[in-house]
Amino acid sequence: AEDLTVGFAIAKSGWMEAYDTPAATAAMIRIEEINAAGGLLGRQIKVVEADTRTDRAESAKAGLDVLDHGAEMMVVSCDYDFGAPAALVAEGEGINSFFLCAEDVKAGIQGVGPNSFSSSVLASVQGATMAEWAHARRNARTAYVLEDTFIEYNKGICTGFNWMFPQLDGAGIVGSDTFKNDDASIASQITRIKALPEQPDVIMLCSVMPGAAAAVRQLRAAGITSLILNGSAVDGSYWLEATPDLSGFVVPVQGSIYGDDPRAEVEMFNKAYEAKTGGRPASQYAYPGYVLIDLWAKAVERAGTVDGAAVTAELEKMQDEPTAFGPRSFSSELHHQNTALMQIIEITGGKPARVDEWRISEPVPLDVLMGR
Amino acid sequence: MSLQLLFDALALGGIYAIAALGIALIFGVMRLVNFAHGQFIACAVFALIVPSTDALAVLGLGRLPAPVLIPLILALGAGLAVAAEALVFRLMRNASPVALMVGSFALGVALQNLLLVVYGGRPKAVSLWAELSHPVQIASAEVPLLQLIVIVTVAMILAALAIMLRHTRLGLEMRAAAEDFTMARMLGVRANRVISGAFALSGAMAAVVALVLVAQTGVADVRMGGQIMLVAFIATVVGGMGSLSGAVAAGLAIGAASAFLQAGLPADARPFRDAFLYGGVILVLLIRPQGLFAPVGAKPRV
Amino acid sequence: MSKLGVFDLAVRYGKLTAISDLSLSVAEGERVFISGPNGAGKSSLLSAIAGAVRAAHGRIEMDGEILSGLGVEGIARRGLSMVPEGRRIFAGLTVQENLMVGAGMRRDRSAIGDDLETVFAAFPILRERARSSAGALSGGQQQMLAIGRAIMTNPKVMLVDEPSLGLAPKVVDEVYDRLCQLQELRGLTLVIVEQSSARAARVGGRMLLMRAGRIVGDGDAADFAARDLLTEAYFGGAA
Amino acid sequence: MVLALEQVGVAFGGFRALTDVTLSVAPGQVVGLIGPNGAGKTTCVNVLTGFQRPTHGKVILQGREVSGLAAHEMRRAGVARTFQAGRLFGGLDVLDNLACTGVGLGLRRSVAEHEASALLNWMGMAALESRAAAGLPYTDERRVAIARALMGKPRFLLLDEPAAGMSEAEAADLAALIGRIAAELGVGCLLIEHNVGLVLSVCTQVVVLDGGRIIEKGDREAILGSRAVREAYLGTYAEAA
Amino acid sequence: MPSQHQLRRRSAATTPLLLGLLLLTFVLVALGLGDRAIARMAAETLIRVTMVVGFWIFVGNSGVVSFGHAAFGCIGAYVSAWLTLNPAMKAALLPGLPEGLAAADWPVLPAAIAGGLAAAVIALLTGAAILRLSGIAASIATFAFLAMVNTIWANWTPVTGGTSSVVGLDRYITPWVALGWAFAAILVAALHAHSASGLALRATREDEVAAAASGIDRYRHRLLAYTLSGFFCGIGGALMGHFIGVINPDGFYLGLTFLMLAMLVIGGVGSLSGAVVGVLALSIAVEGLVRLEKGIAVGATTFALPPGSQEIILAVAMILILIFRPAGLMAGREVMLPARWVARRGT
Ligand SMILES: Nc1ncnc2c1ncn2[C@@H]1O[C@H](COP(=O)(O)OP(=O)(O)OP(=O)(O)O)[C@@H](O)[C@H]1O
Ligand SMILES: Nc1ncnc2c1ncn2[C@@H]1O[C@H](COP(=O)(O)OP(=O)(O)OP(=O)(O)O)[C@@H](O)[C@H]1O
Ligand SMILES: CC(C)C[C@H](N)C(=O)O
Ligand SMILES: [Mg+2]
Ligand SMILES: [Mg+2]
Repeated sequence: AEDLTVGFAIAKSGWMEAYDTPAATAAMIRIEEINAAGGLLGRQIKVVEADTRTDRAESAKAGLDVLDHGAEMMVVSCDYDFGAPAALVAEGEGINSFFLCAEDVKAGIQGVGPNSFSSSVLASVQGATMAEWAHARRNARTAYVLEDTFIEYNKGICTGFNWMFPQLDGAGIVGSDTFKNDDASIASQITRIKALPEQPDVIMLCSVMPGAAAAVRQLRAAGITSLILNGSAVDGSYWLEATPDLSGFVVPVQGSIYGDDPRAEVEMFNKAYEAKTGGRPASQYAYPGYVLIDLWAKAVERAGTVDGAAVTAELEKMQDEPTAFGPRSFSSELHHQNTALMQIIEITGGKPARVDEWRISEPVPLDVLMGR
Repeated sequence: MSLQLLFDALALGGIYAIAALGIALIFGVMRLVNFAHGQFIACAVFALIVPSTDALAVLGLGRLPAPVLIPLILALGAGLAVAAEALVFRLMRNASPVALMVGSFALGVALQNLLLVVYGGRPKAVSLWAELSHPVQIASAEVPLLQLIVIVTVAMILAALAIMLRHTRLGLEMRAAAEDFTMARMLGVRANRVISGAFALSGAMAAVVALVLVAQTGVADVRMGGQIMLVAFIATVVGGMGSLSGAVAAGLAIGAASAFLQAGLPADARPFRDAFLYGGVILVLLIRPQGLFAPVGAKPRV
Repeated sequence: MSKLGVFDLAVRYGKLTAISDLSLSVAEGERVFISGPNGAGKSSLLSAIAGAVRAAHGRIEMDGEILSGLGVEGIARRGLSMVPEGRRIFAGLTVQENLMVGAGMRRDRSAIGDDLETVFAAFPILRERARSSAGALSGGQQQMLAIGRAIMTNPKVMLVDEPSLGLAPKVVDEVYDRLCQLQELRGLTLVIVEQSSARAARVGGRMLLMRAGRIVGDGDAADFAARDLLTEAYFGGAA
Repeated sequence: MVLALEQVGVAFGGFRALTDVTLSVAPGQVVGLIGPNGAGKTTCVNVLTGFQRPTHGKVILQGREVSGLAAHEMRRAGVARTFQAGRLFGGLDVLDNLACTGVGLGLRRSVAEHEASALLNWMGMAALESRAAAGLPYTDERRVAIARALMGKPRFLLLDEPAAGMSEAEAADLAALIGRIAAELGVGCLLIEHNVGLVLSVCTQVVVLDGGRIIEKGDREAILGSRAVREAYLGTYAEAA
Repeated sequence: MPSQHQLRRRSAATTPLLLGLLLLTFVLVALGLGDRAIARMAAETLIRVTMVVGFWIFVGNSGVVSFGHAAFGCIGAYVSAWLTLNPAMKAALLPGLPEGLAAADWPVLPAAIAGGLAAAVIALLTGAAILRLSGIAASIATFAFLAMVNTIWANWTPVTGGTSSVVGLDRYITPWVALGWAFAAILVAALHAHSASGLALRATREDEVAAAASGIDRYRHRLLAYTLSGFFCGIGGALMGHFIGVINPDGFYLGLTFLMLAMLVIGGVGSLSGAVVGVLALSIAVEGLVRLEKGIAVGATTFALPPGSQEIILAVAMILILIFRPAGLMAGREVMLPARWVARRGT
């Protein structure tokens, strides 16, 4: 049969490239697996690519470009802002679109339309996971929230944390502050923390690189020893040099890249990734790429077609659908994970390691996600 | 608390001041607003690590001991700036200030993309002089050692430059060439050499900023330096065109204002910090259009 | 051998020819006035000699050495100094700093102080305003500064473009007195663009008449003033 | 109905550029303003045209105090000037240079151009109409600057060294022009010049400034006869004259 | 017989028509190639023409460099989005919108015009303060204005959506719509340049002091041009929003500011034609390089530039243009019919 075309409208240059390439590589791994096993609906999957150059206008053009090359499903950038223009093009054609790893609730029905999905885990879930886990396992009762206003993802983490933490027994947020990712110094923010009568048990840092690494270094340099929490965005050991011998830093991830994930499939994937690229994944952001192809392919098999609406209907039927990185669910209200089993990675003495896993006790409600 | 805040303000202001000096030096000599200055900073930062697009950064030059590393990076910054002058700006001598500015911007874009190609888009971690991050106690304040060093370094650089410009031959020639290039040459000033000198100094200032930034934040990112460059540019104008000490003072003032706003604004208004800051800039300009520290007679007489 | 030689010079601005086929020789220690109507090319000639304007054609020599290729500063460093049209003082520098810019290339450091005295003696107002910004000086004061600045380079040849422009008559007297004095003292070669033939005659020297980019008259200044050659030069003989 | 300075003083920081200066110009009159370099002549013009606020004293126009008006408002009130440097709008042609003043005074562009054309004709410069202002020879530049100042029939015209750099013959032409402006247009002129011959030939009244103060006022004879003026200003000119 | 000056004025009147023809040809060629990507590029280019011509109205005539015009684009884009977005969506994404805006469900054309008008009003209000300054101080003030708008837009989440994008704008911009607006901008720019106010403004550009001595109230004329130029930048922003379908404060920040400046300077700030030619030249160059980066097939082999080289090549090309033509491609000249053509018609 004729090939089935999947279009990748992703960043192959500019700063998003660092996120998009690993996830796209992971997606390719799953595609190759499927092709090796005989393809999808008996058709081999063919991939066409276009570069968004980390630019919104180019993103829309990239979307059109892959459509012109016959794409029947579209994979778009890892971030909502840079993926949405392309995803909207797909939506206009009635085909499915998947964000590689966007974690803003708008990457789906709310911000694109009924046929758009993201297989990653919402930023708010990451924040809420940190809140509940730190409360339960580290006895955190006081928290300080430090929000980087750079991108919506950061705000999402803080939203989740701010929702969950105060609900917990005896826990309270003792202060909060904001900074900008490219601030040359966050000395004033640190001074404010140090002026607290008592150091907080945890500091919820809602930030991404490079600001997150800079903030951690400055916090520790100022002698603040509280446990620091963040979202998945800072997973990976590549940035740890910034604060030698860092300890007491925790992030939630979908799977561990450090070889210690209790699920064998995760390590199998890491090996496959290494075989394909010559190196292990640098962060957990490869995983959602693999998951999205996996889920979409299943839905296509079940629907027996690649037609957008039919596949969407199948995807929305998925409740705790097993994947290598934990179960995934979609509904007609949310095309994103508002709860997930997350691995907890802690950095101690400059070494990251999986220490625990956690699933929040209650999904983050839609109202909270939508900022209401 | 307030002493602590003073240190915060001085340290941030100090970084802006050195950056502003780098911008003002070239602006003074060539009427060029060098938008590539931010990329000079980024290049000086990336010079510390081995070129590679891997996620994990490997220190190259950055491993050298400080007494070797510092002069080397300063020289690199200076060399880059001098090369930029020779290859781009010297050929644009007759262009208008706007054209020069756009040219410098294009140069910045080229440099940034070159860094992207060579090092990849992912921010990298660079552990430089981690030991400077230890806090020291000064009266009621606990200040990271690095902050102190920044403050002292800025003070020293400024003093040295002020002396250089006011009291040395080269300083005088720089200021003369800044005003009327050909006339200065007609008086025997080796103008190209003077301009190269200004660029070298400016590039070295970019390198100083780079080292301070890396030591402070521990990261290297291709976009770093951009925001600092803009603040420095604003400081140059707010300080008073053509006044180097004005640029420095305004750099300090903007940094300090930013730190004080961050400390003083209510939580809800804090994300809007920069809006207040820039509103203040407009206000200052309206009150003193020629800049806070404009030299006497800077306002052209009729 | 002549101090300054110009051979077959042409200067063009785009399509406009400002000077063509101009040759000229000035002896060491000579005083030469150049006169002629507006746009005759007087300033262009001076600029071309100083290297500030590129010659389209021809050759300029000082002490037998070809100047083109030395660059503006190279020419200045060989002892040729210019007081340009429009003064071009450094408005942001102080008066004293303006004077010192030109002293930078001198070897005889010890004499700089004396020259500064000479300039201040010639133009006392400059001493008075030494520390204030040059941009605030009145037009005439700026003209004095420009001349003083040229003197500070201790030149062997000095080109002066309309020194009396904007100067009070009394100051013009002074300026010429000083220039002549210096010339005697140092054997300076002077080339001066001067519109007033009466003035040139009073000061004395050789006079060149320029019109339309060429030299159309060459003789003693006093003779020019006496005869009506000037009018002829201005109006092309039609008058 | 005059333009006048009353007891005007101007200080720059501690430096007093003008002290107690009182002078006036009437319509149709040509007043000369001479004095050594730095005497304060240009500063007087700046004060009269709103470019410089007096530290003391008043500027009076037609009996009304106008000390606080901005430069463009003074122009609209009928006080025009030229500059020591030409200051034409280099990128525009000559006609547009004049038209600029026309539109500055509130005319429509076509009306302004019409008037500009007529004025250039009156001054015998119609041929220059389409020339770019930047490439003009010096003399023409000065004359265009004067024409530009004459747009919209100002009541007063202040000329700052219009003859600088001109030859005797050209200066004589200029003198004739100034005479016509005063006589035919009824404009009151204030003429700053170092060309004393020119000043004495066209001015009915001459004011001599030195060090920011008026040291002499009067007609040709009074000026040439004054010892103070000779010592402060004229030098050999007095002998030559 | 008309004077040379009059003939030149008459030829100048043909400039907007010729530029319009140039753009029309551009659209016809782009559509004629039958490639959707090129058609989109054409539409985007024409939107930029609208913005850059608007930008030129102020910068070109006043000689004051503005860094603030991207902010007008931002305002135009958001106002149009507020007015046209489906109310249910607004209730969800922008809960802080005032009643009237939240309920608005306007058609696109009036909304775009409203966007332009809103930008013009903001330009008038902010210009009233900023334009008291001149030279580089004014430029910095416009930059500060841009930074303020960006900070406010990125953080006033209930109303602007913050750093996250506002999506779902009607994507109605075709090359023809964009052509219409681009031509409107050119026409208005030309009319303004020929008006009394335009002439007065150019006089202040040449010499502020002499302009004041000519009775010209610099402030008033600058403010008018600033407002007019704010309008077209606002329109351009609105069009951009309805072209991509997604808007975000960062899309109207430094990147756009420098893109507009670069287009203007490369084309030549000195003339309206320069503004138009600059946009066309840079847009076409970018498109060409992007295609080269993707690779073009020559026979059996494909040649492709390495990723990222597109930006570098473009930057180097810009520098070369500035070195060899410091006054831009048009160097201050306008495209116009030769004087003798209009002379024949005129007499
Ligand atoms: N930079 C320039 N660009 C274009 N044309 C110029 C330039 N400088 C001078 N010219 C033209 O060259 C010709 C000669 O000018 P130049 O200044 O040498 O004459 P001049 O004799 O010094 O006149 P003046 O008495 O007015 O000073 C004139 O027609 C003038 O317009
Ligand atoms: N803006 C200013 N700041 C400081 N001093 C000034 C300023 N403007 C003028 N002066 C001083 O005021 C005095 C008078 O200057 P002005 O220009 O009025 O003299 P002038 O009579 O026109 O001289 P000239 O004949 O040389 O043009 C001068 O000493 C000058 O240095
Ligand atoms: C760049 C990443 C941190 C992006 C993030 N996953 C997002 O949703 O924006
Ligand atoms: Mg001359
Ligand atoms: Mg004067």
